[in-house]
Amino acid sequence: MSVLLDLSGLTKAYPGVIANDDVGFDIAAGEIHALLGENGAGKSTLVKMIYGLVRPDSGEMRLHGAYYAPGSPKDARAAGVSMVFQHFSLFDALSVRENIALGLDEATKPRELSQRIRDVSREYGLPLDPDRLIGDLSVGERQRVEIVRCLLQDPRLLIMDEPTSVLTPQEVEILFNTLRLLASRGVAILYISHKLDEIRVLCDRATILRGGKVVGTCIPRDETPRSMAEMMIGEALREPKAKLSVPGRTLLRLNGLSMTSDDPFGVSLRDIHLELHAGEVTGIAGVAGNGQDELLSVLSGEAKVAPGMLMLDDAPIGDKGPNARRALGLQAAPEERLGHAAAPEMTLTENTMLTGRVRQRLDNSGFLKWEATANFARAVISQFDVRTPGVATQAKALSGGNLQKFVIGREVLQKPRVLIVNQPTWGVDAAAAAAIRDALRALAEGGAAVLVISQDLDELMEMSDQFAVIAGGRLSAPRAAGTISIEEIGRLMGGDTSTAREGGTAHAAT
Amino acid sequence: MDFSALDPLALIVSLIIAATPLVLAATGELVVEKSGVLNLGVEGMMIMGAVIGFIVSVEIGNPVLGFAGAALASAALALIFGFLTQVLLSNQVATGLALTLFGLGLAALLGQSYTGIRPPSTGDVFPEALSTVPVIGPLLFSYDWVVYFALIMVGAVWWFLNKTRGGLILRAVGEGHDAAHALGYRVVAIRMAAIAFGGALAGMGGAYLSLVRVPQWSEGMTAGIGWIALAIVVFASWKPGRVILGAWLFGGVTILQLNIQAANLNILGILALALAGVAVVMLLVQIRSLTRHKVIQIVMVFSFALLALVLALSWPDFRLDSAYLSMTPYLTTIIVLVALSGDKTRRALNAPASLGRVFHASA
Amino acid sequence: DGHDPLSVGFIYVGPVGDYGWSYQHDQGRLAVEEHFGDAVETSFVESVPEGDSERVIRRMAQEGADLIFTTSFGYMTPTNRVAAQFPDTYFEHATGYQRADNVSTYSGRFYEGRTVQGILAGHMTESNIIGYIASFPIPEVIRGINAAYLAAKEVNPDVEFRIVWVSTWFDPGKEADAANTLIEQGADVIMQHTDSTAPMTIAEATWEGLAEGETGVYAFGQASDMMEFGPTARLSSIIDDWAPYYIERVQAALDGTWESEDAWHGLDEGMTSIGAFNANIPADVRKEAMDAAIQISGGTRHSFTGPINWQNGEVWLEEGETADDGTLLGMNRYVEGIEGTVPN
Amino acid sequence: MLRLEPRRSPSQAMVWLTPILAVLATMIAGGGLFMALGKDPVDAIYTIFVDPLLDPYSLPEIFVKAAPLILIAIGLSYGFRAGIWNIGAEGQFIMGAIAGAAVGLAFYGTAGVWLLPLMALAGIVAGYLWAMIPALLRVKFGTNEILVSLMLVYVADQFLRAMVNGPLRNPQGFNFPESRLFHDSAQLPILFDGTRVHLGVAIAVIIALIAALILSRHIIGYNVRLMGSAPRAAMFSGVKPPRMVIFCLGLSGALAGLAGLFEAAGPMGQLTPTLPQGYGFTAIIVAFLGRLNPLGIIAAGFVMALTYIGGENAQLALGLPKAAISVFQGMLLFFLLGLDIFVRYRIAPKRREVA
Ligand SMILES: Nc1ncnc2c1ncn2[C@@H]1O[C@H](COP(=O)(O)OP(=O)(O)OP(=O)(O)O)[C@@H](O)[C@H]1O
Ligand SMILES: Nc1ncnc2c1ncn2[C@@H]1O[C@H](COP(=O)(O)OP(=O)(O)OP(=O)(O)O)[C@@H](O)[C@H]1O
Ligand SMILES: [Mg+2]
Ligand SMILES: [Mg+2]
Repeated sequence: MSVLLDLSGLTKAYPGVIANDDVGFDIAAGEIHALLGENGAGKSTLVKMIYGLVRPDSGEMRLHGAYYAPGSPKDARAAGVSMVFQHFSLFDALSVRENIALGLDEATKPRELSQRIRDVSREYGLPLDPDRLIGDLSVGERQRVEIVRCLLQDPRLLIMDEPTSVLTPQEVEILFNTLRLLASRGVAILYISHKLDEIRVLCDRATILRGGKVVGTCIPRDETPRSMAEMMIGEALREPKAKLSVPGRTLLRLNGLSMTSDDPFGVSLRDIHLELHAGEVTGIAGVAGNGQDELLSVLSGEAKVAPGMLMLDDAPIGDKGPNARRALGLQAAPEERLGHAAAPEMTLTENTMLTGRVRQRLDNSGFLKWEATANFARAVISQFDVRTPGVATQAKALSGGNLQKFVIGREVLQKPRVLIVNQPTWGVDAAAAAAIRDALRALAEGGAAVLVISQDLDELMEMSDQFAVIAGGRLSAPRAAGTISIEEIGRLMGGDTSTAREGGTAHAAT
Repeated sequence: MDFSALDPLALIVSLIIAATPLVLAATGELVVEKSGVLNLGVEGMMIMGAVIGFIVSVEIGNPVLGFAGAALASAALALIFGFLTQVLLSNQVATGLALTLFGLGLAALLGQSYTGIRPPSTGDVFPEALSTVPVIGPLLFSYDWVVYFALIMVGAVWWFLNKTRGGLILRAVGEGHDAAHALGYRVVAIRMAAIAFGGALAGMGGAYLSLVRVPQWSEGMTAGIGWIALAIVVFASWKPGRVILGAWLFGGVTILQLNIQAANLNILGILALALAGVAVVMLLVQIRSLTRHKVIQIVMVFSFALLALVLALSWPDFRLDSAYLSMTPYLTTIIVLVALSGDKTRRALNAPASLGRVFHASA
Repeated sequence: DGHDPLSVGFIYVGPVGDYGWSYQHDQGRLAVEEHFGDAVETSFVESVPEGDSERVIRRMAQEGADLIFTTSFGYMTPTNRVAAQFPDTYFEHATGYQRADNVSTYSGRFYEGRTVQGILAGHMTESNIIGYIASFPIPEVIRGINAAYLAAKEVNPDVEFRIVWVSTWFDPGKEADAANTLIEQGADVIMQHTDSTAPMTIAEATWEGLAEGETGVYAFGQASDMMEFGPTARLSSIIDDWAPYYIERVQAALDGTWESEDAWHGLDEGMTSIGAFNANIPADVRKEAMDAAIQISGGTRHSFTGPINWQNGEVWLEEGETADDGTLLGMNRYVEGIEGTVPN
Repeated sequence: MLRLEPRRSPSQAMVWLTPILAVLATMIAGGGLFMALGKDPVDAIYTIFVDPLLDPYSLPEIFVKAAPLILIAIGLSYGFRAGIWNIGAEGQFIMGAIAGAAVGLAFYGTAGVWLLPLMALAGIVAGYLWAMIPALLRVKFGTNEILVSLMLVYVADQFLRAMVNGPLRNPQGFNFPESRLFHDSAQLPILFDGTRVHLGVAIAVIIALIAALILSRHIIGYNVRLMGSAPRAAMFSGVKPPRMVIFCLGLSGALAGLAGLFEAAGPMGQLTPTLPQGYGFTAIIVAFLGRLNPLGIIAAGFVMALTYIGGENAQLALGLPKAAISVFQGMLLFFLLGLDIFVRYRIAPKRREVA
């Protein structure tokens, strides 16, 4: 295979961090090349340089042997480089066609473009309706839009930075087939993911980054996920603790929970039944955007429902706010760390006040006890190994994994009786993820009921005692862990999604 | 009641003229907001246009150049706002307010020696013969060029936003600046252009006041009209066509209020008419998405109209202090804002998602 | 001690360039400078918000002004407050009614001019509809409406007044809208009791492009002459001429004969004067109006001479009776024949 | 070329330095303006910024002028922090003045010590209720509070005219549109003889201090800050946005109403149609000048008042047009807003990079 892109000596520094340090490797035409590394290793920075969004401080790129230095994404696209982003690249209120048109550099008549979208998307098995609004699409469909947008540019190099969320296993299969088809036509693919299993299945070669430096390359097929993870973090992984389930009495009961979403692009929850038991971890799987956020906000008290729809210790709490629930021992940690679970511009002490006031008695008839709060924050930092200069640090200055440890630790240390967490290890690297899972299991073992909402099936399989799938705002009947196959889960995640979305009430009968 | 003193034709003609500054300024602001920027300095840009348009017209003797000068000057003023908010990332609300204060002061300073001068007149476009054709003459052919320009501008903005690639990019920038940036669009440059365009149209709206509608220069002559333009953008739920509707409604209420006084009419009767009109507009606007809730709303407005009519008939001598009549345009604006903001979904779909948010390319 | 020039201060509510109220007061100030030369020294502050005037008046007194003219009704209370603290300074407050040992009040009998305007308007209107742009329903404005109406009615029994209250003294935009509205409703003569030149400009615009023999809308200058704003449309004007009074009072202060008084001067004393007549006015009308002005200033005619009934039919003045100043100063309703109600 | 680089944490030095830099920059730019107008720039700047501080008559006036600005800005700052934009404080100020005056006039001639507190209460309640209109409309219908509160300024202004021309008109005032002068018991006590510094000035400063305490030490202040900094996190913490809207608009309305009553019962001593002088709008600027921080607002209120008093002196002494003072104030704001960026960002030489 001929070398398509050759990188050498790429360096990029940000204030206080060298994001990429003398990075060099090459990608061949028709190759699917993985880029691995823990959070903050510099993967996104590297591909942004290739795509012309960021200029390297030094170093050189060659495309087909020619000197390549894109000044903007336009230049990159002109040179045949396309990219599917990790975050932010679709516009909810615009149609599929408009979104795709924005990613193309030449103006095309709307009608022609719609036709091309239909053609290309069918050719690659990713059917799309050009006239629908992005906001109305499922996560999987959104990703199709991103990919089709790239395909329409006839790329020679396709960069995929950490597809935002897991797809259903079936959708992953479709995606992989598409990528393989592309590769067989000579397109090079640079694929970034934290899902080491998938990398093993898909990729021909992998380059591993740590602290901005290339620390190795490997052939994924010849490695185990564990060996790759250890290369990434540079040390041995700990073994997960064995499960030790002591099922207890029902603490929280969801009783036909329903809620209509205000947001035009939101998901309504429909008739959810679930019981959380003391000493148990309950896992809820599902493709992002199927009601997870709404479920968390109903359970945390941000959104209210009829009192009887939620029973804590057999007392109705559906109409109680977050603080009343915290007083009763029901705590929650949302998915979005910055801006939801924590206020980015506030210090860790202030962020401790965010959820800790009621249960830790951090106020005196409304007047805040900042000293006590700081002490509690210090306890969280030390017990959860949060790496930060101190409690006066702003939340946004913490790395993602460290902030996540802080957020989880803040709830766990308050000794909740019921804890709800959404995506506890999203975007968090292996070591930190393991620590968080351990803490949650330990909490359950101490007699609390823990509900983990996640898109990471492996994580749920590893942690849960009982297990359910959310799709289109409905929850499947919970099953004991180990009594359900991956295929079945995939069907629940995918099948119900489409029927519930399009069929509406036709399938509502229970 | 005797409505014969009210000539509907004359009313419509004068409301169209009264609404022209609003149409211009609101259309400009709509483009600015579509790009994701909230510029509350419309009032300041309008008064700047009023004074510069006036000065240029008087000094050069050509009102067309006056309008051009107004557009340039207000665009320049808008770019101060643009520089502060887009480059120095200042708060848009505060900066917009500062712009208004600054514009009012600067205009007063520049206009000091221009009070009490007559500007050259901006003539009508069509020949006299055409504008005296019964009914359609005054209605269609009796205006100066700016009136037509304003309406054409609304059409052009609609076409630009919905039918061109440039418009798509502008909307994308307003929808999600980070995504637009990631795709390689120059968010700040695009927004600066939108801000300058909004300033130019606001300036022309201001110049229309000092060159056509009043016509003379005096300090503070915009008297709050810039704020109404902002309200109209919300009223229009960011759709150009509805800007015209909103501006005409406001202009209509303003003109009607004066006519009621001059013709010595009972305000209650007018209220009845107005409410009936509102109900009809609500019905028309929402005809395709009528729900029970909306039908109840419309029926309620209708019943208020009836109530007002009954009161008017039983209390024919009822007259209000002129101060209360002077409130009506503002109260109407509030009522209309409320009526339109009730529809959350529509608002959420049309309101630019990045409106007023600070963008900094952190790549 | 006779060597220091007398320091005279003026406080204006609008900009001196308003070509209306404040402009005319400033003309009075300039006349004082002209007349007394080095014997006086004048200063002024323009655009002083009424609500914030106390400080400015006080500051002026502190700076050593010997005589201060405060030229808006809203300055009444502040003027009296400051006057109480500066007993050695003389104060003159325009249009108010509150006096003290060192505070005089002065105002013009502008309604006398309205009578002359009414005669002209009554004759010149063809539609018999006269539009009146009124500011606030205070006695002065209502007096003007009544005086103009009575005079117009006398020369033209078919005449009808359309009145728009704009709730402002100075808002060209609103005044222009009001003028347009009145014109649309058929008025062909516009009178105004607001200060901007906008209505005059609007009236003048109606003359543009008219065929031979056609006439546009007429208007009257208010406070100042406004000739240049309506060379064709302007019939005449009421000019507030403060110069004679200001010179008289400055002289009294110089002589040490200044005493608190209440001056309400009209055509006779020259505080109110009538601007030149439009050339379109026929000779007999011109003479009739001129005669009225002369009779009023000679004291042989009064703008309010009976029989006059109030709007509700109640008798106010019997045949031959003339109005007393007390009623005039508190006037708050229309006379018979005017439609509509005074808004309050 | 230079580019902006985010700081790791806001610079405390810059928080203090940028206002000073802004004032200096305004002096330079304003000096240029005054020079263009043919005035001696140094003289003009001195007259505006220094003279009033040295003059025993101007100094107390600064306090009188600053009091309503501070009082209103304090209320606004809570809302602005929480992302709730009350632009209509002027209207609430007017309504407070009307209601307070109405109470004072209703008990005309009564010499009870309870009268002033009652008037203050009326002012507070009226301002609060007037602010409840945009608040409830926003909560119930999602109507934009910026526009509604602003429209209500014009409505309140006309209402004031209707009141002084109707029910509250001085019966002995020859129908002129003004109320009568308040009875002594309805006028605010003067703190220092021979000045106009009234009790309201002290109350304004005390309220600002309380506001500072609440903002940093009380759950209400914490919630306000949280709401402004991260609205979703605030909801997660238990803050209810509708209540926040009502609280913030209500607070700013109540304080503006109180300021209105202070103005009527203090320096004015009566209700006139010219009572509103734009304090409600100027206070918005004061709130930002003070960086939405109560202590900063006290300082900003005095600086703003200084430019007004100094501006008047400059008019009188140097014949500087009033409009020039407004331009000068506009510049001050631009510089403050613009330089604010250095609190969170610093200038770095531009690397070869696309923005
Ligand atoms: N905006 C910022 N301001 C200050 N420091 C920052 C900022 N962003 C990152 N840092 C610092 O840079 C370092 C790297 O951050 P990064 O988010 O990449 O962490 P990481 O190595 O991925 O950790 P984790 O695995 O926990 O996510 C951290 O020490 C963090 O404190
Ligand atoms: N714009 C920026 N300003 C400052 N620091 C940055 C910026 N972008 C990235 N960094 C820092 O550069 C380092 C590498 O970040 P990058 O986003 O490339 O990591 P990554 O490997 O993609 O991590 P993840 O797996 O979390 O996506 C991190 O320490 C990050 O904090
Ligand atoms: Mg990270
Ligand atoms: Mg990344």
